[in-house]
Amino acid sequence: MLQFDAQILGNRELAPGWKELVLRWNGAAGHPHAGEFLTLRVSSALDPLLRRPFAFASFHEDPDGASRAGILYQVRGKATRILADLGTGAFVDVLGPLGRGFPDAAQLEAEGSRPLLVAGGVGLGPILFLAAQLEAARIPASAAGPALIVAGFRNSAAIPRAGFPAGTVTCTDDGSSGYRGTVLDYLSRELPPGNWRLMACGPAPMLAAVATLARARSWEASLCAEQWMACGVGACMGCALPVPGGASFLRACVDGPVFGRDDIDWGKEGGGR
Amino acid sequence: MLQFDAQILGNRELAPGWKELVLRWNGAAGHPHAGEFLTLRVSSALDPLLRRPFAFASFHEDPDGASRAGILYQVRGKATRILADLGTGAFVDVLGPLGRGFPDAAQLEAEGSRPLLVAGGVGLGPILFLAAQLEAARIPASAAGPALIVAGFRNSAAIPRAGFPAGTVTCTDDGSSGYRGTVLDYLSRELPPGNWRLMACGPAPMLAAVATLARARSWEASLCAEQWMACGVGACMGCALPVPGGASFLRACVDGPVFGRDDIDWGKEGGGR
Amino acid sequence: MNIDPRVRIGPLVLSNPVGVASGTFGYGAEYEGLMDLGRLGAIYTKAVTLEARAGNDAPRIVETPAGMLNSIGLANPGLEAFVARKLPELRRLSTSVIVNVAGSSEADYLRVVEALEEAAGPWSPRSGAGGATGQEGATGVDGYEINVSCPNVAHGGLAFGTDPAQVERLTRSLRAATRRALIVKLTPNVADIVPIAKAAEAGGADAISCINTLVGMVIDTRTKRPALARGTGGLSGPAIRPVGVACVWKASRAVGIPVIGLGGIMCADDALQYLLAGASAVQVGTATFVDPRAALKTLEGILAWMEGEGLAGIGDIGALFGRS
Amino acid sequence: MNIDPRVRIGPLVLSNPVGVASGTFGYGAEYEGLMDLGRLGAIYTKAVTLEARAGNDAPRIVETPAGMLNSIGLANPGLEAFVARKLPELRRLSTSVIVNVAGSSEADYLRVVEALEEAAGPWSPRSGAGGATGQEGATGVDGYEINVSCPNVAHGGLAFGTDPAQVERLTRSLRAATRRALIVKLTPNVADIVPIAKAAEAGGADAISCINTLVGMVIDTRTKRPALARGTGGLSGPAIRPVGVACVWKASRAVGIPVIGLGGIMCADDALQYLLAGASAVQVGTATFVDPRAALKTLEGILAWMEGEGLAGIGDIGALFGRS
Ligand SMILES: Cc1cc2nc3c(=O)[nH]c(=O)nc-3n(C[C@H](O)[C@H](O)[C@H](O)COP(=O)(O)OP(=O)(O)OC[C@H]3O[C@@H](n4cnc5c(N)ncnc54)[C@H](O)[C@@H]3O)c2cc1C
Ligand SMILES: Cc1cc2nc3c(=O)[nH]c(=O)nc-3n(C[C@H](O)[C@H](O)[C@H](O)COP(=O)(O)OP(=O)(O)OC[C@H]3O[C@@H](n4cnc5c(N)ncnc54)[C@H](O)[C@@H]3O)c2cc1C
Ligand SMILES: Cc1cc2nc3c(=O)[nH]c(=O)nc-3n(C[C@H](O)[C@H](O)[C@H](O)COP(=O)(O)O)c2cc1C
Ligand SMILES: Cc1cc2nc3c(=O)[nH]c(=O)nc-3n(C[C@H](O)[C@H](O)[C@H](O)COP(=O)(O)O)c2cc1C
Ligand code: FES
Ligand code: FES
Repeated sequence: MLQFDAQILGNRELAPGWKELVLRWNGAAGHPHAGEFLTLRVSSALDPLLRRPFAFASFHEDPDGASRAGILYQVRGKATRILADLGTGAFVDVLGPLGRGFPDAAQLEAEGSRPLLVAGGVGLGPILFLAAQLEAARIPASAAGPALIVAGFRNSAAIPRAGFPAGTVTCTDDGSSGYRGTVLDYLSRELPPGNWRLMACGPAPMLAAVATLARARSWEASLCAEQWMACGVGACMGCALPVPGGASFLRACVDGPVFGRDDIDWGKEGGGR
Repeated sequence: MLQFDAQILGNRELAPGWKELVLRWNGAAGHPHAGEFLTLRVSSALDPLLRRPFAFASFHEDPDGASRAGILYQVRGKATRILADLGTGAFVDVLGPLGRGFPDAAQLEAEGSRPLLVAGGVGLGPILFLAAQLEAARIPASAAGPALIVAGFRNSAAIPRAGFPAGTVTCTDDGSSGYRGTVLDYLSRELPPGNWRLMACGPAPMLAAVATLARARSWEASLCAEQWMACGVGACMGCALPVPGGASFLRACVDGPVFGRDDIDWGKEGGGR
Repeated sequence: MNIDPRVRIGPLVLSNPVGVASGTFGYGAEYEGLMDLGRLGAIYTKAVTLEARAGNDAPRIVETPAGMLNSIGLANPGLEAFVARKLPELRRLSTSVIVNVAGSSEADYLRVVEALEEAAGPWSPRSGAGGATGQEGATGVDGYEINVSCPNVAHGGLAFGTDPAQVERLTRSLRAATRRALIVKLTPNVADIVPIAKAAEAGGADAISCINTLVGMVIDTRTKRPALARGTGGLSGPAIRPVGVACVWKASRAVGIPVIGLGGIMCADDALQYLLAGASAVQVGTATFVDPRAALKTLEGILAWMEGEGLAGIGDIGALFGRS
Repeated sequence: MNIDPRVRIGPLVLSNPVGVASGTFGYGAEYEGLMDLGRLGAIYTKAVTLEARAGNDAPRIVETPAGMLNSIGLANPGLEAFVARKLPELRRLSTSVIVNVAGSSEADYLRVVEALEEAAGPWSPRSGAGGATGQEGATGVDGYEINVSCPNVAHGGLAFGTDPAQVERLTRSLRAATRRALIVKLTPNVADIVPIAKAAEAGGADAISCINTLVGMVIDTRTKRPALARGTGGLSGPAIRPVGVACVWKASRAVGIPVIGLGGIMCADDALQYLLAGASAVQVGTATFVDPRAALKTLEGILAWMEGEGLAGIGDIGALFGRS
């Protein structure tokens, strides 16, 4: 984890309200793993005040040693509106990489199961990053079969032009593109049988439903939670997520944001992307 | 007085830290007189919160009926930094014209005295506007002689490329351009004798000194004061300026910002450009 | 769905829940050219005191993060000039006028209210029963907002507002003097607003309004003096909105009379927070400086939100609280 | 000019006036990778309570205009785990550590302080007389900050902090239990901070710190519920800075002991406002979330300003107030 100023290399629209930000900085702050995130201070003004968390959607080390990272983001409120207006060449204050990501390729390999990657809403970025990392580690070639990516959207117009890997199943609520129905409809009705290993990122209700399904089918599952954050480094106890039973809490920023299926009371999460 | 969105036609640098903003809007909000001002909301964020006052430095009605106004401004703090970053085509929320300006050409003509226009700091814009308005009304051709413009700056590098009328006396503290000394040095030591009629805009200490000089020489004087403003329309009583004796106050925004020599206790003003 | 935006405050029916806060709208005339004042739910005037007050030394305002400090010091022309010069103008308005009253002693407040009762004559609602949508029969004064919470005067002001016994006694004596709507305006500068709110209710107030400004200070590190000539001032604007919402939430659960919420309302979403917290009406203050049309935009936004939620009356908003 | 940045708080000499505020810096380790902790004037730990506390339900934080609300609820591992797991880490630090203590009753506070006295052993300053610039002989605890002002717990917390008699009694009993620096942290949620500050002084506190957060609420108009699970929370950040400066200005004129100022400090200019208002030292809280280096930048800015003003000691800053 380091704090540094990064320069904006690109900030293009992928769909209405969806953008891809590409940042570049000198030197290494550590190679992030899918599910890990960074926090941005989008302006030096005092409103909006707090840094905003965004998951890595891509990462490259350039030949000159500089780092290049992408995030996919949705324009939602004050901070993302300001971010959307920033032009190439501008600098933003970055803190990262932060948090614990999805299980790494070695662990998945050892499990021998078939990766099932599920994205909803702003969970798309980290899931695409995970797909790329598994691809790079040749996990699709593992015994149990290639990774399957399932991503849900409202309709075809809301699908960002983000470069989906071949074979990605896109679901739209209205059927205007790909499978007609939610990600959950797809998983519960259409998924070919197999030794699935779930990794999901998306809105809280989706995560809660996915966790329930995973429990019912006895799939291992890693889910990427969201919660309001102040510090992002474990100091403020602000990003608490209740563990089942509710007697204690885990911190989204350092204990997560990726948690096991039974680590968190997903139904009570409150936040969600 | 109207509130409307104006589009930025230009926002060029005139000297380090000095810029000229040109705004355009449809329809007429009233033709402003020199000394009158507008307030701008430079962003929709809540910090900075309040509108910022700026004096008109130019005004034109375009053949298509649109209005075009210029202001000269110095980058000082939060709001002017944001303003300086706005590009051509952006919109800003304008309220204006506001306040009472300098005496108009007819009144000066009737007085038969010779206009002496004095500018310091951000007082430059309204003084150049006044010079242009007198020029247009042919006041320089009045009996007592052409208007004299005296403007003070720190040094030659700090002089904005703002198009000074021929014959303008520029004073610099270090003598790097024009007269070496302050505006006040010039007025008290170098001013040719005459039936002068003072109109000044600048920092509070300059106004206080100019008012004292005017009293000593029995010149009529109109001085443009500055004070922190909240509403700009006379409603909040925030922009109070003490009258001599201190028992009561006048409002910079509606009773001024241009006041007569003896209307205000200039020494106590507090604000100042 | 037909929305009825009216709100009842004691004998008075406001045409809608959005008023403009005392001290931020003068006596109305300043903003007349910029908007249709008749669309405001109410105008709460700048404070009126017995004698004219020049106000505090300058500078009187300074910006703060998402807020501002003011130390106007209740500058106003005084009762006599108010009656002579402002009252006739206020009679002409087709919106409810609530006169904000301040004083240094109980007797001061009482004399202002008594004199206004006499000058304005017995109250009759503007056009139609309890309505406030015409000027027929208007007396210029539709109610009083008793400012026991001004942080910017040396005597009275805040001292009154932090003592429940004084608030109750003052309210009771004013209640005896008027049948117009009587609103007591509370300060957030207390450990607990509940006893003060209850005292106002016990004294016979028709409503309470909260919050007034928080005591604050800015120091100019260049001059090493407070930015305001008087030292401290009152903090207003969006910075204090969470404090106001918390006060309204607490106070509205403690009293049976309406609570009028204010403090940092910039837009409809902010106002809805107050209405959900239990306010019956709201006031827009500092936001008017930032955008003269803020109050009217707030009203439009509230009505649009109610339409979306399928609500018929302002009172239905608070009923939604906690029931999503 | 040689600047001596040290500040004395009772028996303790802080290496410089800028500390990090309780609850915003954990127990130090979280930010260790991002900065040299030894350059901080002090670390005020997250509150320690007798028993472990899970804290309040989620969500616990929400942003507000130029501020944030939190309702962490004093989540902490409790006294025993603090002693076992955190104290050894704190011993290693070369900066002064002030342990923030909270409780639901006077007995709770006392037991925490007594247990820490026993666990940490008799105090000896870190390297050299009263200095805090080495770790030799460090006991891990250089002082206590008594939190009688937390708005986010059902019992104790704020209730203590608004009653001068309780503050004095609590302070006196803790004073008897420790010779370490004893700081009482005050709430701004009172009509007047002066009686509370005096009570802390009378009870034997070495210093007071102010302010803690203001009670506030945000309502999510989409869900119609408070944004925080617990309803209200504590407002912090630049929005409240003017309130903090006013409290410090008043309190520092009322007591003879040092006042430690905090609330909304984002940069050196903000900290200098507190120091000009009469604070002897400051704490940076919410700003650390916004910029982890905020405290260190604040310190650098203060030293640069002092250099420009030709000042030798931190105490000289307050002496400039009002004398421009
Ligand atoms: C670990 C993590 C990773 C994230 N990764 C991404 C990403 O890759 N791409 C992306 O677009 N977004 C991501 N987000 C969400 C992103 O942080 C928010 O969308 C952003 O902070 C919104 O800021 P804003 O000022 O524009 O909106 P605000 O005005 O702050 O909020 C707009 C709306 O979004 C909701 N919201 C905002 N922030 C949060 C939050 N932290 N938790 C729950 N609800 C929130 C609010 O309830 C509100 O309704 C991530 C969040 C977390 C915690
Ligand atoms: C009637 C009037 C006309 C003006 N005309 C012009 C103009 O034509 N060109 C121009 O550049 N500026 C003009 N000003 C000043 C201009 O309003 C301020 O420079 C601007 O508001 C600064 O905003 P900021 O956020 O950038 O700086 P801030 O951060 O608000 O302030 C920066 C510094 O400027 C000082 N300052 C800011 N505003 C005021 C004020 N209103 N009164 C006194 N001191 C202040 C502050 O003390 C501070 O030290 C005028 C002011 C008034 C009242
Ligand atoms: C410049 C100014 C003057 C004020 N004058 C008064 C007043 O005379 N009487 C009063 O009761 N409140 C007065 N107030 C307080 C406001 O009515 C309101 O309670 C406070 O500003 C909080 O609301 P806001 O954040 O929407 O401004 C004044 C506020 C400001 C900013
Ligand atoms: C997330 C968070 C947790 C806090 N926890 C504590 C605490 O445990 N004990 C305490 O005395 N103050 C606590 N505070 C209050 C701060 O120490 C400080 O008094 C307050 O935030 C004002 O300062 P600031 O505006 O610089 O943050 C907490 C504040 C925040 C934001
Ligand atoms: S955001 Fe502070 S602990 Fe997670
Ligand atoms: S700025 Fe409000 S009265 Fe002048």
